[in-house]
Amino acid sequence: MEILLFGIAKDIVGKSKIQFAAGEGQPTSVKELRQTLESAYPDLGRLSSMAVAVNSEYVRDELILKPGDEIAIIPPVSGG
Amino acid sequence: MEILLFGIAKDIVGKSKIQFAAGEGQPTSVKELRQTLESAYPDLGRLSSMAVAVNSEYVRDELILKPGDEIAIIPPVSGG
Amino acid sequence: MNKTIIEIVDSLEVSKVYAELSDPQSGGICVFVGTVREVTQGETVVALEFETYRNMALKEMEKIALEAVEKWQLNKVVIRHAIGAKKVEDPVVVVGASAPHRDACFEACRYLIDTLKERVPIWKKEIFKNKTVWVSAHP
Amino acid sequence: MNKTIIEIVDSLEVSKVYAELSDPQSGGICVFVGTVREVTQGETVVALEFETYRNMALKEMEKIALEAVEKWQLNKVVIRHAIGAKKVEDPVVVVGASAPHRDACFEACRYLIDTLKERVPIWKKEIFKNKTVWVSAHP
Repeated sequence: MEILLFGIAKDIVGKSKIQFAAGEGQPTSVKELRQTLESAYPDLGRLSSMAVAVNSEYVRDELILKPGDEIAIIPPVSGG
Repeated sequence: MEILLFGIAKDIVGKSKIQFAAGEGQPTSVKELRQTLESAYPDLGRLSSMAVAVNSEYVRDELILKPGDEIAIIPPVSGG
Repeated sequence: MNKTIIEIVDSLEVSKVYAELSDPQSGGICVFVGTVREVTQGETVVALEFETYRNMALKEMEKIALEAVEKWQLNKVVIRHAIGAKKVEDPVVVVGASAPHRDACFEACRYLIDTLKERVPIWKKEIFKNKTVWVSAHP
Repeated sequence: MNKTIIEIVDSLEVSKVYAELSDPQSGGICVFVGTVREVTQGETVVALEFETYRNMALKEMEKIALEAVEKWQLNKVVIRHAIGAKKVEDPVVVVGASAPHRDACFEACRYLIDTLKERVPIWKKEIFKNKTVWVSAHP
């Protein structure tokens, strides 16, 4: 499982992707993914907001992650 | 005294200027000017509105006309 | 430096307005372009014809521009109107405002076109297949 | 015919937007251009740097454009955003809407830029003399 990172999330984590090996410890839902990331990188929890996108769509915490999903962390957007 | 006409006012009167000879019958105020024109050309009274400008500014009926003023009849504007 | 560009022209070149409104102190530029629409109230327009009382129109346009500059603290304003014969899709008027933030430039741009339509002595004649109409002339 | 033009580009050419929005059924075109402002919250900006999650950003921009087309019965919509390094006065985003009447194109244009700023995954880093800041990242 691969998580894409952008903007300040990329700076906090220090790279543009996080890999989770299959099996134990791999988050099964968006909610778990958030918890896993925020405990590994506490500065993510200090952002104004942090959304998650799966397959290029904003998703809710209840969503179950499937193999092959394109998952991305969306820190506060600031286009325009 | 010369009155400039535009748009539909020019079409109603049939020319782009009206001349009043100095002396009797020449209107002395904007109000008199309106009355003179509307009795000579009743279709002017059927417009949605008819403003008068003196020296390129909208003016009120009370204004007294002076020799040398540039006077214009402003039918409903429709720019844009 | 002059903040306003006011013009009455025979033919409107719209695309240059962005360069005219660009400003290092502006974060937002809003532009409105009025164009000739093919159908009005169900009838097909062949052409439009605009005429103006030029001195007074320029004076009113300048007043409107300065009112907007003052009210919204604009950096730049453009008001440019075309006169003469126009055909479908031709641009007829372009108004634009540039300001530090977008609220101001949107509100100002709206004010410019609304007030121009109320006050500036320009007259539009719609030419249909079988008649011509001076717009707004009658109740 | 496709009513929407959605793009993410390295360099924004603003002036062509008018031709893209022109339409015989439109009487009004409203365009907003966001540009880099020299001073933000009292500090002088040296440059901005934009990055995006491109696939998702294009998808969100298309959704926003289609929402606006449906809500205001627009004839044409353009949403075009630049990414990469931008300096003061550079255009960063252009949004525009073309509609039969001006109310619709003004409201739609405002919706396009406001909603883009809320939803589209594009991030702006402000580069000052002594620091860099990801805009809106922190409360």
